[in-house]
Amino acid sequence: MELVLSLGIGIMTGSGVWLILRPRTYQVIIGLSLLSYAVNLFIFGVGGLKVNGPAILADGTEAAALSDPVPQALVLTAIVIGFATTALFLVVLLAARGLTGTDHVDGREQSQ
Amino acid sequence: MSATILYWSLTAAQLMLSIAMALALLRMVFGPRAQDRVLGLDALYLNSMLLLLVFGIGSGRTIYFEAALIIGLLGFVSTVALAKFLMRGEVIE
Amino acid sequence: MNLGQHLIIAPILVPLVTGALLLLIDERRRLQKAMIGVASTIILFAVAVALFRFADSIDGPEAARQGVYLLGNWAAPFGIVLVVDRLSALMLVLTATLALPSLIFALARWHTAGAHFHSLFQFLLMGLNGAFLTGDLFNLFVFFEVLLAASYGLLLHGSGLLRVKAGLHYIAINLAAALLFLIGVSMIYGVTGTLNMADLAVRVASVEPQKRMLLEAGAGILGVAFLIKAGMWPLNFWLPPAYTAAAAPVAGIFAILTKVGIYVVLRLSLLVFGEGTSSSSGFGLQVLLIGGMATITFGAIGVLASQALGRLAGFSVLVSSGTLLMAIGLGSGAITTGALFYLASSTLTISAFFMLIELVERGQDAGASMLAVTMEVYGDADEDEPEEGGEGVALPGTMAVLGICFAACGILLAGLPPLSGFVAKFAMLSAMLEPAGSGSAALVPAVMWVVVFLIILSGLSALIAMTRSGIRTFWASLEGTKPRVLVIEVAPVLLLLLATLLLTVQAGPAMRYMDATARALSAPHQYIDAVTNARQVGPASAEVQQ
Amino acid sequence: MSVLPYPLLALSLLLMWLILNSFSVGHLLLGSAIAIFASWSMAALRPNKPRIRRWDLLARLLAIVLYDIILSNIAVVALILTGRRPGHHSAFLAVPLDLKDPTGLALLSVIVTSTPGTAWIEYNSSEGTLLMHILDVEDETEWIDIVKNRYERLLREIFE
Amino acid sequence: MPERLLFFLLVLPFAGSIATALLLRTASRSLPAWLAGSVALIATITTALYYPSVTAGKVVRQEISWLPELGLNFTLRMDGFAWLFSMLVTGIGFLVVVYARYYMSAEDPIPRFFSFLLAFMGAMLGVVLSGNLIVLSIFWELTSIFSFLLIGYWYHNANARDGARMALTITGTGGFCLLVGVILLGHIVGSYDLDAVLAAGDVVRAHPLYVPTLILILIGALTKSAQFPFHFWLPNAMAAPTPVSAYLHSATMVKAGVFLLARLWPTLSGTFEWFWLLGLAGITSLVLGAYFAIFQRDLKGLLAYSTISHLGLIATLLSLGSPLAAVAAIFHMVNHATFKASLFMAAGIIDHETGTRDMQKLSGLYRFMPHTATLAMVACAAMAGVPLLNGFLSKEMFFAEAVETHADSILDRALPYIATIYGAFSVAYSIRFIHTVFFGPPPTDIPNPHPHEPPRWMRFPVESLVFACLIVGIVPSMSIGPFLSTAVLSVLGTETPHYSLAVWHGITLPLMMSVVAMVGGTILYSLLQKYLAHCEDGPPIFRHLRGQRIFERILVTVSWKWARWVEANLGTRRLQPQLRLVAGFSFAAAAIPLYLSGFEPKLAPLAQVDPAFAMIWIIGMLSAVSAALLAKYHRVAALVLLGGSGVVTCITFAWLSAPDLAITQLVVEIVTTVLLLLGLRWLPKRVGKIDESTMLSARLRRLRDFGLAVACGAGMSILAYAVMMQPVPDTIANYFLDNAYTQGGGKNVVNVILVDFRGFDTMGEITVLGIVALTVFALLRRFRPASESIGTTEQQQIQNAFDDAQPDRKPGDTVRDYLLVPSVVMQWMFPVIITFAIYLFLRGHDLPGGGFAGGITMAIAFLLQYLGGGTRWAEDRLRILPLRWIALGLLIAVATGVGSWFVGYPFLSSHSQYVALPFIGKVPAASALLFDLGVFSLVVGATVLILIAIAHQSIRTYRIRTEPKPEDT
Amino acid sequence: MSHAADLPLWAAIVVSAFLLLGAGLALIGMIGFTQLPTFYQRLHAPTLGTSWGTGGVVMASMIYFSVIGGRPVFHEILIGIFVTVTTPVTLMLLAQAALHRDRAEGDPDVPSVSATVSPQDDEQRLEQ
Ligand code: NA
Ligand code: NA
Repeated sequence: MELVLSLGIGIMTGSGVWLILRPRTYQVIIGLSLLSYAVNLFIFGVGGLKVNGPAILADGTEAAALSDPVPQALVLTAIVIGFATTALFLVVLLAARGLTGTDHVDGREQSQ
Repeated sequence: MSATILYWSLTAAQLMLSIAMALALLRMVFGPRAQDRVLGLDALYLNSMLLLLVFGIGSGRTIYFEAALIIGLLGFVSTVALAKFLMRGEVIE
Repeated sequence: MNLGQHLIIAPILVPLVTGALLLLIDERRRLQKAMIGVASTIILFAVAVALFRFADSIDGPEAARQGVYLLGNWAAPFGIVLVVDRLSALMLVLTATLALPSLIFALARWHTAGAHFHSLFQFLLMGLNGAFLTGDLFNLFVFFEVLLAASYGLLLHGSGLLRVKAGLHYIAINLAAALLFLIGVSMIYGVTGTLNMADLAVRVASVEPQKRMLLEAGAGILGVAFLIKAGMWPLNFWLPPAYTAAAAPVAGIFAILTKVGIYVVLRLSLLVFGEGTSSSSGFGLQVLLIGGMATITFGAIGVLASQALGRLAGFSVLVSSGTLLMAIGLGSGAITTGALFYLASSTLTISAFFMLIELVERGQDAGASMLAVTMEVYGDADEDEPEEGGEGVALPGTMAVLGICFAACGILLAGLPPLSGFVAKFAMLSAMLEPAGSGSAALVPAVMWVVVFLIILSGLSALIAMTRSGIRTFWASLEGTKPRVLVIEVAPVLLLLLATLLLTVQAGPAMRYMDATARALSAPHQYIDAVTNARQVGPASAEVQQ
Repeated sequence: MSVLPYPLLALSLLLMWLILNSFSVGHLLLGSAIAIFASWSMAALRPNKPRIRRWDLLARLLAIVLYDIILSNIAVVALILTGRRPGHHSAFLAVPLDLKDPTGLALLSVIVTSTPGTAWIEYNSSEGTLLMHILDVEDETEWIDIVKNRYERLLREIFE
Repeated sequence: MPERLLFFLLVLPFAGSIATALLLRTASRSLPAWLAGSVALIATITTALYYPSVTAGKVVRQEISWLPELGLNFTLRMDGFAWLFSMLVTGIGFLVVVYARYYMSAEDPIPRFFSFLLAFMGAMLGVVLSGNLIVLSIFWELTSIFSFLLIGYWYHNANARDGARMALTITGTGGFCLLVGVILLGHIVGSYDLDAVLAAGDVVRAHPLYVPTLILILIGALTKSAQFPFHFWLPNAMAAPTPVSAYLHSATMVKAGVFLLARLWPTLSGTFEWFWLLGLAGITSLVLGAYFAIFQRDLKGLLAYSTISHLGLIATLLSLGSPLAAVAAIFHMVNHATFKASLFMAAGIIDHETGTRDMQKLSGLYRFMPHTATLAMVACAAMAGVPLLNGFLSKEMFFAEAVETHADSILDRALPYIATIYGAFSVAYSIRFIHTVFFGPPPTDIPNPHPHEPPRWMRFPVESLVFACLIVGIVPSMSIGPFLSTAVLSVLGTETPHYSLAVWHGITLPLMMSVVAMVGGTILYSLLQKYLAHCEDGPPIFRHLRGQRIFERILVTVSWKWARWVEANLGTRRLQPQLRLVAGFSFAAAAIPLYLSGFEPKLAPLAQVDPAFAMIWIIGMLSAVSAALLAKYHRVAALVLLGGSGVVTCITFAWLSAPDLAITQLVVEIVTTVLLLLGLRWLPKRVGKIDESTMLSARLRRLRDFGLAVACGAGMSILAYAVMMQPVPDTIANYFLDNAYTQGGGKNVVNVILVDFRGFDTMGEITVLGIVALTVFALLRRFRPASESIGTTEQQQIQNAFDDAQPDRKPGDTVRDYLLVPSVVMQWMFPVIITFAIYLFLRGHDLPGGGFAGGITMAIAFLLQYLGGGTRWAEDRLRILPLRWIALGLLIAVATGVGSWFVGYPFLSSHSQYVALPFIGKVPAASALLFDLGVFSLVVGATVLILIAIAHQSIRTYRIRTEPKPEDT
Repeated sequence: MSHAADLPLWAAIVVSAFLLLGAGLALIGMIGFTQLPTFYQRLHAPTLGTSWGTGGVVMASMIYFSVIGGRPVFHEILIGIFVTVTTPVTLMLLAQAALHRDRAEGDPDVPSVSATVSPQDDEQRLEQ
């Protein structure tokens, strides 16, 4: 499990990093989104992986059987903030596109 | 005995559904047209919903149900938006 | 628990409630909004001063515990704590001191240049205050995001090509930094199992070696996130364009933003990796030192190379950051004392300077102000045009007052006497050149010479650049019209400069405070004790009745 | 605005609430309140209010459709696994519809779509034609007949 | 005299300065002058009153505590030397004020002039009176600043601006060095107090830091005193009004340097380094200054170079390390001040009367202004060192010291010859001054052809000073004697040598040198006379080697060209390199600690890998990679694939027992997809591939980025794996698991953390969302799409055209038909989704869900109506006030938190209990639920606001810009 | 699978059958989705999953939890209802979008106006 997940996180990170280094704003926003998936999974993984464990304290569940709730709470916060910032970045890139006439991240086409 | 039967059928179902998802992904990646990709995503959503349900059976817990229900109830929204974008070039007019 | 103890959380709640209430008021009722915003900021200032006085009176563990606020009445390290100590109180006061003039400045015209200025401004204050107060690593992330989100909004306030272009870069880089922050925090949690900074400091000591490297890797990533915010070279190229593009009052309050990064670096490096705490002690100091050197060099060069005043100010921010990073990197209490004084002084200066620039450039002829971002907004009639009215009367002696303010800014930036910039520089240099106490025969290490040289060099570059721009602005422009400047625009600048004057005159008490702050930072046991032993209220806050 | 603008809807929502939560008096009350609130929100949209005339036919339609779905599932599975039988092909099919009621049309679309092998492509309101796509056709008229007589007739009886 | 008055003496000029500045609007020329004059006079008198104290050998001190921790107190200290200088500063200051009253023209802003002048006087007094080295350096820099303002007084003149700037740059830099130097000195001594420093000479000279200290202090002093190689600012400072030159460049500012050297003479002098460093600079200045002075065309230029030379003389004397030389140096400081100030004033009068200072134009002025001419001649003679004038006395003392052997070396042995040559040069330029200006035919080519004597009171200062030259020159011991003695004693103390101030010492070697110099100088002048009448400005050999030009060029090169180059090459304004750096740094930040600790990732057996999970992740990886590859040309595809990654993330969360995350990720996923689609409409069409891959540089860039991406990805994998595989520490989570139900009143621990244990995070988080919504809203209010994005999309145009062409259709029918059936379903889903949203919200505390997921779901319900019916249709029916939702959400959350205050608990303390209601049974009533309601409300408001704000752009009408787009630079 | 052992054999068999049916249909649908040559044919493939594919898994889940819990559990039915109701929306929107895109590109294989019936087998045309 850990191996698969960490590989997946790595691939998502790599793809995200590749994208945020691209010149088009749209590529960057896709890259940032991929990166936030990767980071959310990473945070989540930090608490250790529990397959098929209980998620809720029910009568008779051992508290220790639950997966670490702290990273989950952190991921939830991170998801919300990630959503907010994605929205913001989108709008700013739209505004930049409108004002500069291009979707290049620097607001102009690179000559080289 | 029933545990074994269930175990194998669940495993098989999970595997089948995950292969189904992979096949849906192929259309998402290779298209060839945008509509194929969108349809692929819709199918991916559906299959993952089924996978979640299967998973719920496997875990004996109902907590996966909500996630599945959300896909069933809301999953179509993004597909609708994508389709409308393909059709009209604009999502909300 | 009496109401006075809730004062600790007031710097967060007051702007939050104000910001929310302002949303309920129609955009067209500008005066009402402005009044509420100003009132809130004044209250904030008063609260900050009260907390500052409290922090200044902390003399032992019992008093220190009084400065800890257990949110939700959950004991540390489980709940989130807010901590008022000398450092956080200093930052609160600094924030409030910047906020009030910036806000007043904005009332002249800028607050109408876009929607929801006042709410965004209050939220920015909330984020800043929260970041300074919180004693929890993840909560710090949240407040970072609050202040960044508000800063995005304020940076883009007034829109326009340059702002949006700069904003795009600013946001992209800060989003990347936020991701790094998350990675770093989660790794630290994964290794130590805690998010509370004081608890973290305790637990770091007992982390076994094979985990320690992960801890350090996490701290390294976290450090990158902070250093991006602090503006360390080469992670700081976004900063000058962003600060230049921001509206003047926004840039005025932005002067504190990089200091948040500095604050966190200072706080965490001394708390978690302080001397003798663990085998990781002193982690990253070299990076800070070298990075600080590079930053101050780059900043100084940028200052020299700046044609437009706005960019000059932007690079001055980098100089300030570089100086502080370098000082922190040297890891000496006495230098930290000077650095804290410098932090206060340079922040006030840069804030005043950013606002002054707008006033000065207003009087420039069109050719000169092609560089001024503000023109981009003015020259471009749109629906949310800042109101240009008959109110802008050319006051008698306007140029003289602006000139004096400009000179004062130049003097402060260059670290020339007699203002606080000099005192700060003197305090730092004196500590740097005194490796083994006054009067000893010890030599000054080579690295100190480099540091001293760079500080002098940065002052020199500021001197050259400020003279050049000052001459061009005040002396060489013959046909420049008299800028139409309102009293509420000059007053904030004067207020900030007066604050530096106060800092100069009261250098003794101020330096004593900084010294106590630096001491407390380098011996964090009191902070740790205060947080871990802070008392909950009552037997337990909530009971489940089955 | 009446207190209960869409009683059937409110009832369904209450049912949904009770299915989602366990049945209890508390949930009955809470669910009723929520259902009423939600049906108010529906009223705000001012949708075309469908009038169902023949409840009995609705049940019959459901039975027919479920049966058809099973059959067509098998047919499509067979098609995918074994390939197309000779003489069969897939095709677009235009069906002139007499049904005009949007809710009825919606229901028809659900039926057509839920039945594997038939796809609802395009409805032209000015001409009243429905363009369908059939996966496996031997004779087009057979399909037009199914749609017109098996589904549309019932639907018209239910809604019009 | 009371010690307090020292502070008064210092503050007085500054107060006067402010008072004068406040006269800004006055029309009167005299009022500011009267004010300034009175201030200067009172200061002079006050200083004079200290004479009894200092002559008694007392050191008057006043100390005000300032920064005692750092040894920085505001200490003022007056001894004989300081007194003598204070008298010069205040006395000559007074004379300059009187002079300036007549010199300045009516058009000049008079109050500003006097204000700056008084401020400068205060700063200079500060230098002289400082009893603390740091305070001294403070006033030192102040003199630089005010000198800048004074030199640049006529700022409409480019020369004035450049001269002012150069002076400030050079002396300011020197000041920085001085500061470091005195800090070092203070640390060697253990105190910045002047008395302590003066007493610690032996310690200082033996200290390993002596040399750096000395060099730094010397740089400070030499820049200030315009000594080689820092001399060139002074001639350029001649653009200042002449009263300024008379004051700053003869008596005060430039004297500060040698003053400091004399002041620290007991501490620093007498070493090999002192002699060589200071001596070389002094002797070079001495000779070169005199040489350059000969060839100046500008009267003030001549005087400026002469000043450099005379200050070189003083520096040379100080460098010798002999007490007698120090006496001579101090004596010459005073003498130079008097004759040079009077000469500047005379030059000013000439300039004032004739309109020029060019000696090639001036001629025969004696007949127009005999009185002034006489005064100038006497002062010139003093400058040349003619007997019976004060300059002669100190020059003779210098010659005597030059002959003596101090530190045996080439320099020391050459000194007599150098001194004689210097003497000859000074005679030559003095004669030139007198001869060309006052004798010969009447001038023909001057702007003001009718010069005459200046007003009576304009001559008065010159007369006073020239009178002083004469008195000192004739009866030195009766005039300057006691004062000099007091000053010398205070500097040298017990080292004070016996010296004689007699005019006649018999026929001595120095006298012979003087004679040689006189004769040589006269011959030199007569030889050069013809040449000088027509030559270009500047000395023959060095004409093209002008310090000013070199300085300017260096300044421009370093501070402009290089700086811009460096900034452009070490910095960037492009985003990609910056993100590259961020990625690289993050990688290094994690990799280096791991590498240094010898990290080796250990792989666990692969057996436990669930094939289905692996398959899911193959999907996840494939979609991520494909999204990365397709994002440029196939935006929709990339979005779809991003959705694929999102689905895999959700499944993973669910699989790993985190249903809350799965739910939240799902709803966010949906909204994000719609959001990005809303944005896609405004992006430019990407038609045809830009074939950049063929270019080698582009390919290399991509390769580098690929490498970076692989490194970051691999690094992240390794980190993730390492963190996941390590044993779980004793975390705070255990506390939450143990107490969530008993104390937090909820079974869903994650939710209890979110709304209770760490509710404060959530409050911040929703604030972020609210802020972003506001920002989006504000930014989009001023949104202007690119011109090609305005109007309907391509698809809409085609479909509308089709409808248009059909007889039975009208435009818009296609879309109406398109949505006819779907919108029915979408409408019926509206109440269903709302119900579901409330369900998610209410169950959150005990089961997966919560305010956030519920809020987004609610927002999706609204969104769906916009999708199905369009903006106008939806807003016709639904009046959503998102700002209200946001504000209320925040206020509810805060109010919940504040509520606990009233029961005596801190903010956000939760209160939960199960309330028993009739018929219903136990109902959970946690305050956290109320808090979550705030979250719900805000999330609905913010999400809707963001989506709707973007959607609204489609129905807005835009003013299409006709003007050309602003070009980027 | 904490409670799987408590399940009666008949229930295990029924649940397994429904599971395999649902998952199998979904898989076959996806196989068709990748194999079928035109978009309009591929459009049919996912409906296997949305109809009885979903139905099978939902049935399996309901039976399983009802038997395990000893009380009727049928909230999964909601999933079935929602999927059934929403699938037509996505499919028809997507199909029509594809149709218009094809028309706009002048694809001769799609009917140009809805009234025009194209009786020709589009597969055959594809081979031409
Ligand atoms: Na179908
Ligand atoms: Na669907």
